[in-house]
Amino acid sequence: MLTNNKSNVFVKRRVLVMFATLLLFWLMLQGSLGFDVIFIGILVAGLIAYLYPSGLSFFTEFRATPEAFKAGFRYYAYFFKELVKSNIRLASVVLSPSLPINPGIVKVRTKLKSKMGRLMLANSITLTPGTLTVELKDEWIYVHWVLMESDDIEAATREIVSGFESYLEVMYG
Amino acid sequence: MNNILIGIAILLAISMIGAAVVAIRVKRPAIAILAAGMISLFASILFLFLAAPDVAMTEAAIGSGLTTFLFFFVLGRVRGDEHD
Amino acid sequence: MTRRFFVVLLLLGLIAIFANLLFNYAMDSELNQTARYYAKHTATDIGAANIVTAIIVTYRGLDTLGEVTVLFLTASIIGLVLARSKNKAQADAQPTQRSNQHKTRPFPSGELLTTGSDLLVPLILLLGAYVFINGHLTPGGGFQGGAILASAALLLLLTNPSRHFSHQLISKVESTSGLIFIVLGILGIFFAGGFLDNRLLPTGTLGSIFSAGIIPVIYSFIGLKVGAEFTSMMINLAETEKKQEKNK
Amino acid sequence: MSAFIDFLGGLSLLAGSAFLLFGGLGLVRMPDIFNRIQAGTKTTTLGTLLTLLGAAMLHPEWSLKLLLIGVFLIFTNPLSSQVTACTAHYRGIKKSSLTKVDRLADDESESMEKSVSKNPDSEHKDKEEAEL
Amino acid sequence: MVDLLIILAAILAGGAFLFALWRFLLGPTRLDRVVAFDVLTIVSITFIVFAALIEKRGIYLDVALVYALLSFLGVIAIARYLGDRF
Amino acid sequence: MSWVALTTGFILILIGLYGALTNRNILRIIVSFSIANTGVNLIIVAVGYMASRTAPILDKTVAPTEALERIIDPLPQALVLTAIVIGVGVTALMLTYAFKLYEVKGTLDISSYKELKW
Repeated sequence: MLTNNKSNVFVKRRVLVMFATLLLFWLMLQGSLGFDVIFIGILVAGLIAYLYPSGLSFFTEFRATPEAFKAGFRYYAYFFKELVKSNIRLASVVLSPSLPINPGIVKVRTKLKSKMGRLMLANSITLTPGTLTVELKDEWIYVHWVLMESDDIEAATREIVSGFESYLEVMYG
Repeated sequence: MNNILIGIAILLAISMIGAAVVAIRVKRPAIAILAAGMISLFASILFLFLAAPDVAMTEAAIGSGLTTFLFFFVLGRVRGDEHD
Repeated sequence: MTRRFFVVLLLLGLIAIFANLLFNYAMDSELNQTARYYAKHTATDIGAANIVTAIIVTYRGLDTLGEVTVLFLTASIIGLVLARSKNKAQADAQPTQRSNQHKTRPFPSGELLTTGSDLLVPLILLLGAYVFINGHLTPGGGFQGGAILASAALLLLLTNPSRHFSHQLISKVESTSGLIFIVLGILGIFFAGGFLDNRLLPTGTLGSIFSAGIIPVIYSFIGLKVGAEFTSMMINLAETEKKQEKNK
Repeated sequence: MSAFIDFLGGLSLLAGSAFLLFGGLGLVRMPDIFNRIQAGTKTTTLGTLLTLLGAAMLHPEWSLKLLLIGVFLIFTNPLSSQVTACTAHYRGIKKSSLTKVDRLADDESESMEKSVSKNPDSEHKDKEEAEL
Repeated sequence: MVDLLIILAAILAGGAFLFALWRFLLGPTRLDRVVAFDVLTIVSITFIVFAALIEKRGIYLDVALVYALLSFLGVIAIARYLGDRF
Repeated sequence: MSWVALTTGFILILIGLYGALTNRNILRIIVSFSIANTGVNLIIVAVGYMASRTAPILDKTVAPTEALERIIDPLPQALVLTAIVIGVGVTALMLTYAFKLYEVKGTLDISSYKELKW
């Protein structure tokens, strides 16, 4: 009985978060804050959140603590820094005539359990230094690495995953 | 400034014609379908350059997923008949 | 060989016609009479910022009604044609259990695609709703929005091809919105200028979301109807079974 | 001041297009499919994001819509690359000779030996090479 | 000045388009062509942004929104077909 | 601009017709038809285009009073919009029949469909 009640609360919270995110997106799409816009936005967002309860949003499993928000900001700063760095490295590889690549598919471990956190981790890996998520299975991520430095699991985990994981663990768990 | 749009339009036109030739000459049907989808996506940008954003949006919404998916579904059902 | 020769001959004739058309083509420098009427009167009479929408929903609303009917017929015919093959496939399914024996390699789990589609489907639905509710202000409208709504169903189908959709819900949405479309059109005869007249509601100020009379309402229902029709087409195709390979 | 911001926006557009060009170059030069996906997905994402940033600097009133385009892009682009890479690995497309390790294939063949007695790997690779 | 920068940027984007097109027309395997298709659609979003900048119409960006959110469906459809899922 | 679109449309129609008439696989014929369909739509929109004018949508940049001088002909766009949506319906119907034919005969090669040949 207790667990049932708890899961019900969980579902309710999830739907509510979904609704809020969709409303935010709706206001961004419209670009105005008139009464009519908000009225129709509430209608549409409520309908979608009600009809598709298994949907995820960016804040579904977000822990709404101050640390999480701080980690979120630091995560995005780190992410964009790494994105630019990876692009410059890849551009230098592409432009150099000898094409100095050393590709390989390595296996790394992740501690994240929440769906959103895993998705964000995989996306971050795909978009940053010379790495591409090939497959995500249980706690293992298989990563294609253009400039492979080592194929040892622990070393590769330290090199690829830990930077993002430390922030995402605080944010999503 | 307008010449830039015309230049891009010519580029798109060349790629559409190239994709059409690929679509009727290539051996694998999957690539033919992909090329047809590409033609419809680039046609949508050409519609936008012709000052018809409504048509561009229709073509983008339909050509991006729906048509390609219908073709691939039927192709997957008749997979044994791939060679021609 | 003769066939290819005739094809080339036909195409040469077409090339001659097309070249003639192309070299005699002169771009208009002024709008023709119909277009001038639309440009002058849309903002004051209809109150819609998007003139294409005004033409589709009001000036040529009957065309749209016909088009929606054609789409409905297409979706029904597809359902009808495929209904028999679905039953037959189910009947055939139990005796010959076709396992994937030649496919021993495990297929990727696709956890990322599942999570990603859970994230993206609400956003796609929201974008579709935005497109058809703002059909009278921005590019877009019921047909585009309907196609985007169907794309959300398409993403779900891609994630899990054997997913079960509720046929009842889809056909209910489809028929209800079609009915409301026609009822709104008929109400226009009694309370406004004629069939599908948009001045059933006040036209409002140009550029706000509650403007252009009944156009946003009609376009929303057209969007739902078109989305339901495309979705039912895809689902009918997806629920067919793969043919048994007997000759192998 | 606004002229300076406009100039910065133009520079951002130029930088974005340059990254797109590097991505295209990488797509042509890289030796096998995984490396091509790498070149294709990263540089195009950053390139398009920079282009959107430049457009937002030139026309600040569009910035909300441009931000939304960027968010959608960040979430859809890696997804399609990941599905493509996964499919490429599943079909056993030949990797370039520079590739030293492939843990995924190792793990798969290991689990295969446990569950299935037949050896399916060679058959699949032959099929793909015949298809080229 | 800004106009010149936009023109240069459009030329560079056109170069990227041509490279991807080359890979699409000649790519050895089918999946190479799929990757080239992916890159081509993303470069097209840049083209839409350029069109909006040059014509100075913000409403053109709605098309870019549809592109950004839906253009990956075609790639996933063919990837799933090649992965024997249909 | 409209020259480019018109030429492309004509070439796409020609290529599509050639493909539809010379290919033997029904799926290929449907692909060729959809290419020709795109070409026709392109031509109709290109005919309505006028140089140095903009899209028929009124907002801050195009006030309703100056619409007469600034917008292009909206009618071809409305026609093409419906034509595209109907085109998808037609393609889906053709694909359904192709699937049905394959179920009956087990092949999609048109040379094996000779019941109506005389």
